[in-house]
Amino acid sequence: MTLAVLLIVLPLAGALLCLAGTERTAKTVGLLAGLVTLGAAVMMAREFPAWGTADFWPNQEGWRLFTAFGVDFLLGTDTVGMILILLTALLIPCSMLVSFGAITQRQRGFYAQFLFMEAAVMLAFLARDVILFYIGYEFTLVPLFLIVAVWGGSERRVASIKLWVYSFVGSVVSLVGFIYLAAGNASAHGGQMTFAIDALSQYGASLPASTQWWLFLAIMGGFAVKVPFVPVHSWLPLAHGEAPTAGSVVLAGIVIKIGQYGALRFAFPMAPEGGLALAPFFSALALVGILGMSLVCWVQNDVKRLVAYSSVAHMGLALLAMFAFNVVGMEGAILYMVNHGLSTAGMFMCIGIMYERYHTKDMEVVGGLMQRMPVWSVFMVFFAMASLALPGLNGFVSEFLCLMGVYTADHGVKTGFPGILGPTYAFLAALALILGALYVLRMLQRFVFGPLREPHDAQHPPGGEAHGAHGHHAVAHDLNLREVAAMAPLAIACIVIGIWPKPLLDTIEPAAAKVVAPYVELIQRAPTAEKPSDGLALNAGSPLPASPAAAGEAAQ
Amino acid sequence: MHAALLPLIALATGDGAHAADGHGAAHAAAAYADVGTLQFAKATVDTSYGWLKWMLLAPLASVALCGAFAMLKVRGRLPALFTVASFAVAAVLAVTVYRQWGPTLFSTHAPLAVPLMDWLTFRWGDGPFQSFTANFGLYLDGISILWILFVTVLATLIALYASEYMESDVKAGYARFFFAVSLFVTSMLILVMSDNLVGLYLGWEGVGLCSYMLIGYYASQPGAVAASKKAFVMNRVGDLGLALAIFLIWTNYGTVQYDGLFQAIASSGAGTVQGSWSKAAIPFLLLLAVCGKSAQGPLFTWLPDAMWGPTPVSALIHAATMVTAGIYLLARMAPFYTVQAIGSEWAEPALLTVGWIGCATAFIGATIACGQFDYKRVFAYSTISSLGYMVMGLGVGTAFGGVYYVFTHAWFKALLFLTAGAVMHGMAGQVDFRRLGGLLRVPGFRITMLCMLLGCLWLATAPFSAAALSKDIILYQALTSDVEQVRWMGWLGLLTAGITAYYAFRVWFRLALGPVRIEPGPDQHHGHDDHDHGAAGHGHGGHDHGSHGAHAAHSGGHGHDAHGFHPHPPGLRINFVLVVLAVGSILAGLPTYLEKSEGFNWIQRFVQNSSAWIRATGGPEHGQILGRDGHGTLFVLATGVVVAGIALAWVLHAGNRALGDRLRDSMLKTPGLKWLARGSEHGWYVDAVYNALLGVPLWLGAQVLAFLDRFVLDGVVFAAVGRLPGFLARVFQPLYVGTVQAYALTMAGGIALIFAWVVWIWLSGGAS
Amino acid sequence: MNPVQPLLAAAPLAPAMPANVQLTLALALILFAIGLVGFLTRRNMILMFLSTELMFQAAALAFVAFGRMWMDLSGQLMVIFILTVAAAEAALALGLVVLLYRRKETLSNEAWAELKE
Amino acid sequence: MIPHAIAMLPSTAMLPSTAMLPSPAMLASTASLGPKFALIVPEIVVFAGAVVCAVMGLSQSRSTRAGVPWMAVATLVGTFVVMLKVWTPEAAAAAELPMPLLGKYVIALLCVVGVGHVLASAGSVDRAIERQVASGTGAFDPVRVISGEFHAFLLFSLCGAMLLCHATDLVWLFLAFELCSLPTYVLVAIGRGADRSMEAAIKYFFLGAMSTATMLFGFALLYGATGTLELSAMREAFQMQAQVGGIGTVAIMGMLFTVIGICFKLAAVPMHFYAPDVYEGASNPVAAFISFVPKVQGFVTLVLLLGTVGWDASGNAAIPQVVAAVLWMVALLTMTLGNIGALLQRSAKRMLAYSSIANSGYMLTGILAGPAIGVDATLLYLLTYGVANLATFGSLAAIERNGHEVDSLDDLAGLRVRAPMVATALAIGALSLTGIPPLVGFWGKLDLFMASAESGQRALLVAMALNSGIAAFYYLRLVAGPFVAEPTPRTQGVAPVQSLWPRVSALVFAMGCIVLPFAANQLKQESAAAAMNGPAAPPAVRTAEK
Repeated sequence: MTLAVLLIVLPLAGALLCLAGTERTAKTVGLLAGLVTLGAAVMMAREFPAWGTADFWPNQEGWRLFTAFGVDFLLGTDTVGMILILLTALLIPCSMLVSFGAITQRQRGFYAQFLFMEAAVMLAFLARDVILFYIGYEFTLVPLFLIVAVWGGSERRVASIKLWVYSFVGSVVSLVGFIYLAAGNASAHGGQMTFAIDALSQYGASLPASTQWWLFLAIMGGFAVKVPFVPVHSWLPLAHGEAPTAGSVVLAGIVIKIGQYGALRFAFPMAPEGGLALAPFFSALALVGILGMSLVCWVQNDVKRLVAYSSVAHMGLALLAMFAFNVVGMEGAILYMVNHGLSTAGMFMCIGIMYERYHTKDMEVVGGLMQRMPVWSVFMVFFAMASLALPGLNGFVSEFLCLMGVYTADHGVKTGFPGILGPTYAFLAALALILGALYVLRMLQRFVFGPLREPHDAQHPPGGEAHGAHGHHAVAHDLNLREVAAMAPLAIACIVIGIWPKPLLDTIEPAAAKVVAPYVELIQRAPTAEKPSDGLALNAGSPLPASPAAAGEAAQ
Repeated sequence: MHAALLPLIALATGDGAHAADGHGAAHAAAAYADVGTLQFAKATVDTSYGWLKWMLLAPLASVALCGAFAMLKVRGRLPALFTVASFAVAAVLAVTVYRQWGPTLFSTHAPLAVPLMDWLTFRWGDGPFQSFTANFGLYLDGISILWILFVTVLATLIALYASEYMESDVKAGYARFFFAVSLFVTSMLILVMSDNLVGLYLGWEGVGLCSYMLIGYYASQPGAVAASKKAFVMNRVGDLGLALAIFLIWTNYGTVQYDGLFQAIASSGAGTVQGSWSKAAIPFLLLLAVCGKSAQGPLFTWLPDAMWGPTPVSALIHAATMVTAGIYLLARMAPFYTVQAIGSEWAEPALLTVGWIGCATAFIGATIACGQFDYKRVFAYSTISSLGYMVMGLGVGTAFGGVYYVFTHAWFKALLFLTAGAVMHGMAGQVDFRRLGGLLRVPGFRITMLCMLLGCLWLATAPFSAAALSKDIILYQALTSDVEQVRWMGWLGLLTAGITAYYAFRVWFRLALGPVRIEPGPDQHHGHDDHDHGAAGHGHGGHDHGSHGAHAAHSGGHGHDAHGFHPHPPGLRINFVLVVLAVGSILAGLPTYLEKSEGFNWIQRFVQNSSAWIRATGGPEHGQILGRDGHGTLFVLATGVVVAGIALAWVLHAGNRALGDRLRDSMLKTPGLKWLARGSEHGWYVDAVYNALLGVPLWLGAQVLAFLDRFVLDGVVFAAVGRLPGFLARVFQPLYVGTVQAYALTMAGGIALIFAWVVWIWLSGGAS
Repeated sequence: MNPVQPLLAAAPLAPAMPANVQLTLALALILFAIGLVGFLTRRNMILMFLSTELMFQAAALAFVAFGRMWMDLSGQLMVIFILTVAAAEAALALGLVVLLYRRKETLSNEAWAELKE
Repeated sequence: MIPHAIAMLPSTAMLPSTAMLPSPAMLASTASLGPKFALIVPEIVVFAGAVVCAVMGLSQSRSTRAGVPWMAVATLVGTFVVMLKVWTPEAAAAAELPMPLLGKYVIALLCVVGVGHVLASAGSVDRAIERQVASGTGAFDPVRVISGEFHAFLLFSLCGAMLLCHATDLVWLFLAFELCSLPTYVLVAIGRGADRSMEAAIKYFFLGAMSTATMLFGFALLYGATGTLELSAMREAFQMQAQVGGIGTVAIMGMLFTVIGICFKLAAVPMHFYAPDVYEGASNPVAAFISFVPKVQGFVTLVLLLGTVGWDASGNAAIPQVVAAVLWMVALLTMTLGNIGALLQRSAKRMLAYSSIANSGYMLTGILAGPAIGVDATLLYLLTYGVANLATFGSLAAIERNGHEVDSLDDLAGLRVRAPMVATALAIGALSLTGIPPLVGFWGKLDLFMASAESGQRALLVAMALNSGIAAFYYLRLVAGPFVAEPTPRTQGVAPVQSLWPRVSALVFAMGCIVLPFAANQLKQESAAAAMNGPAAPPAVRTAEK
């Protein structure tokens, strides 16, 4: 067995071990399994020969279990997937570590669910076959549902059901698209049923535009639920609000990334003409998400809901950048997955740690925590700033690239970036810079700074049995070493990516270019090129000397 | 005396030296923004200056150490030590690079470029516009070197001051404070030294963050936190402008690196320049950024609130350095305010807008400052006003004037704030000058008050002061302009100078003269123990920490002497810094008087060897104001308004305070004038207007959206969709009656329906 | 696929269906209808069962008629099996009815309507 | 099957003057009995086993009576083994069955799942009286003991379903159909011995009789339209008719009556109304049985008849449009009404009854997709449904509340505390029914989706997807109840039943949901082979071989 298989098998084995062990050992076993998987992921990353290319590795033929269905058990991933695998492998142990204190009931199940989820996510990222991906993608729902439903807050019932139904319907809609595509492919190739991503992408791109329109709508529509896109986002705030800390971390850091990954890996390559035709529609939705949800964040008092809504806004920007159909935007969007995963996960960890001490997420009730938990405040402010896209931290790099991608996607000939978005979209999206500052700072203002406010009856949480066992605290203590250990890796990653994103950027560029390529070709092939959306052309016509760019290059 | 001055001023307005390029007095108004051929020296890449990275790394090391101290809750003065030391290292390095590269710069005009590390760089094609590069690299031309010189030196001094000032916080936020200050200096240095716009943006937002952290330093005070948020958000508005400007610059010129960018502008300016909206928008967006960072125009209201921060922060960030970043940006991006860069139809409006924004801000800031009773806020508004002057300087076409004023202003405003801080420090945070008086005679405060006098003189642009020398360049440039609008700016600026003199001395007269009056403050700005020097061993024997409670009682407003309040005068470090700054303020005027090289004085040469030096808009060497010799007239006028302002202040606030108070009372009672006093006191209600026009509607809109999202979209639409199956099920539910007959009936009915349908198919199929 | 269109031509009944066969078939249809209506209207379980028997016999009659039409014995053959099965069903039905009657002392099927939505 | 000689007798005279007559050669193609007998050996084994069970059940010896279920299990195992021996492709070809390998698949399926059914009912039949006998408070009474009959009828019903696959004519089809049906009525009646099961039985029986009559009337019309009872001859007649001028009205009416009659067995709209009541009234093991075996029965019948009516060996679906349209509408309504009906239920069994209706709807889409594409998907889905359904119902059968059957969903709250293994099995079964990958239900659904897509049934594909979404909601109750909800006072009395075997059955089949995907290829190949129409076709598997 090689690393790719190990990445799936190790967490599975860990989960079974957790279940087989006792309540006492569960957390240790879980953490160890998570760490071992992380080790395997790191080893795979070190062996990964495809860094900086758009190739897949290891293309390992696993068990030939489902060939009769046209499903190849082919495992392999490219740089994007590899990065996400690393992110997953990092976040899972961190989220477990942060739950040690919070989860006192049904620990075996809890840690096992995380490992089940990890296995499924790994499968999704490693799959080179649509159905194989779908297996992982869909299976994440079960542990996620249980995590929210069993260890969640007071409204966990509604939250978990919503999570379940929305995600299920969404993914089934995607599946319909895939199957339709595969069936068409099979009949076009003499009944050879296959779900191989490459084959389907090739076939999908050859379909008539109207068919592609529907295909894209189906596939992307399904993933849009997961991303989540306005208006199918409403499961997320609730799910985040009610999930236990680690659940929120994983949800924000990994699960919703699968949605974007799906868009990148499936929706975009499989129906390029559809994507192009639907880009205005989805872009408009993304803008509504960015601006509307930022505003909604502003008036939230439940801090977890706030961060959840901010996720919707952030992912909207990432998706918008994907619809810019250029390398810069696509790189930004890909990097956004990682960065949003890190910073939002960090914020959820902070909030969760706070919740563990106060059993409330209401900014009206608790606040000014800097005086009580200074170290915690440092992390909170740090992750908030990362999510605000403060330059020097990771969020900036991706947000900048995304905005730039959107900005330059105006069919200007100079950049070689055809596209249908352009400055208007970029300007509107960039308003999120201000709105983001508004809501994040309002959160910090109430929550971290200001006079200390603590709930009176923190000992009696409303959240039910999950937290009841040891709610007694005289004075909330600051972070302990374990909690710092859980968050520090994320913080370090935030800084490193912020300061030195070059390796990442270099390595995802070919993958991004590969996704974009069919769109570029399509737009350039179109005889009547679309006008820029706002009707204002850059002075593309004005002859520009080649020297400025040359001079720019020389200066480095 | 008048005659003796003339040459000095004439020389000081030496932007005109470039007038040889053929831009004489006869310029038509349209040529106001036309600079003819643009030329920039290419930067020299010299990696042997790699050690310059230590300028960034030294404060960064201090950031790391202070951060570690803060996290580990180390208590002690080590953070201050590291910070001061690291700043000193940076200052030494700044001086070193000036000494090493300065001669080359001044002789070859070539900026120094030092690539450090890759940051954001990628390419997706081989053509122009198919790559993007924004790396960590240094770009040192005149203005960067000037900026790093005064930033590092002032930062060192102010950190030293703060090490004493913040002593009472050793147990609380000392490390955090120095963490933020170190981070600030790092960011500021990145801002001014970066070789590209994205790097500048990094520093730009970095200083914004530090400003945020330091304004909100007293985090338990809701006001401080709100002020910090306001500062950040308003800065973000400006940042948005900068970000968009960067995109526009890249899409138009293909690079965001200064060197390549300036070359691209220069070469595009060679031919006929076509304007386009995307080029024309650049200067306006940049101006938006400037407005945010330098508290100009519509975005000025954050700066007064920023005074919630500790006073050294006000001095360093909100007076001397950070707020001048906007001026730096304007100077750095000065080429974008030319016809050559953005086309003839938009260049002049852009430049005029800059001028008017600056001029109006200077005036409004000054008028508000007149109505304040909090001396720190007076200085804050004076900063806004001074920054307005600087922006106006760039707007009217004298980058040298603007930059020179930045330089002089940095010294005397830092001095003013630090003296204010010393007073607050001694008076338990009392910031209302009506509750203090005669401090000149209070033991230990003499140096402070004398330094403040110097600062106020400089602020008032007393004749021969460094400030006057630099401000007069701006006024001269404006008043002798060919453009009528610009001349109006000049007149308004002159009026502002008079108002400035009035309010500066209003403060000093109230504080320093008159009967000794000391009401210790409620200490509200300073958390719990800013003044609590008992712990620091300043002879407060009995008080110690308990004094906090005692002072809390003072906030009731009476009985302030019941416990025998002793103002504690500043100590050695504070006084030392004050004196150094005072000396610096005086010396800042020296370049005007001292040797010139090739007709340029020391400061001028910095500007000359930078991207700010793009136009020879110095106006005529011997321009005319009101039909007379420009220099002489300006001197008379400027001196006149300053003296008038000081005199008015003397009458109302030193000679006959009762009169001043009566005047104010009567103004408040007169319906026609009431708004004047009130409006001035409340900053012309700009905040309230913003709140009403933007804040409240936006908040309401957000509430509506949240409602829609949660209760309409989720609660109605999706709930409806979600309930649809259940609803359908209920429709069919009555069919399940439970008896055999009923089921048989429904089955038979179903069969009948099927057959009916089949018949219908047949019939319709037959029909078609 | 649209299931409605296009539609295969509705061929007419076999044209040479002898008159006696037609009559017999009509009788079978009537029997079937009577059985169905009886099943729907009767409350007595035994009568209901008899109605289903009527429906069975209608089918049997149709088999006979068609067998005659085709001059094919397999129709008659089928009838024999139908009768057999009907007998088995009758046994089952009567057993059930007896069992039910013992429980509730009534033959009305409406006594058995506890299970419903 | 019709004796050769008799069939030949009148064929020379009195033919109608139309061109639509079966040629003597067709009628003569009837196979000789030998090969057919060779193939029904498995059924003979089942039948014999049933008889033995019936006799054993009346034994005085308690241990002998206790051996009845094991006898049934042994019978089914034996049948399976015998089937493997007997059903060689050559033998199947010799028997000239319409679908030569269908029987192999169906018998294997019924044997395996049947064992599960038997085990799931272990301990519940005759429980009260056996307890009395064991404790000495009651004496053995042959009238009161039903274990023998129960298992015998169970085996008879299975036998009928198996025999269906051998049908070459309508007589055989009818008899096997009834052999499968009639015992199930008895099972419902005796399985629980309560009023509710009586009521369920009466509903099931009367409505079943009515629908059987309907189907029979359809048979008569089919016979009338073709003049033969032989399926192969009938097919040729139809093909000829289609070439000449279209299939006649009588034939189409016959098909419709037949399909509607079969719909009852499938619990498909509009014949589905009985299902919730009957399942609720029947005991849990019986409900499991009647939610599965009649489906097999119905689908096998449907496949055979549709093959007769229009499908040809090359897999072209040529069933008359009207019939296709009716089936299309039935499929759509069945899955929709089934799923939405389940939403409102508080009774687990009623909910699963609606789920069973919905699943029939799904499977009908496979039928609609045609023989080459869809029938194998339907057959595969039957298997996946059978396994998951048994895991679910078996779990319900494996627990009791204060000695009574568990029915309400409320009783499942916190089941993981009371019976962790059963809770796990229940959850896995429900998730498999939901179609969560990689459980076996997912593969069944995937195959159906693929069949719909390949045959161009886009509307059905979308409807199926949306219905899966609705279904996901109510199946979730079977996961959330045991695993998320906390035990309530009501669930105090919930405990596993005394007998170990229902638990084992549930757990084994739940494991099957997990393990079977590992054999997905084989299952798919077997179902594809079983769906092959006509003796000559090689077992082609339309897959991508890499």
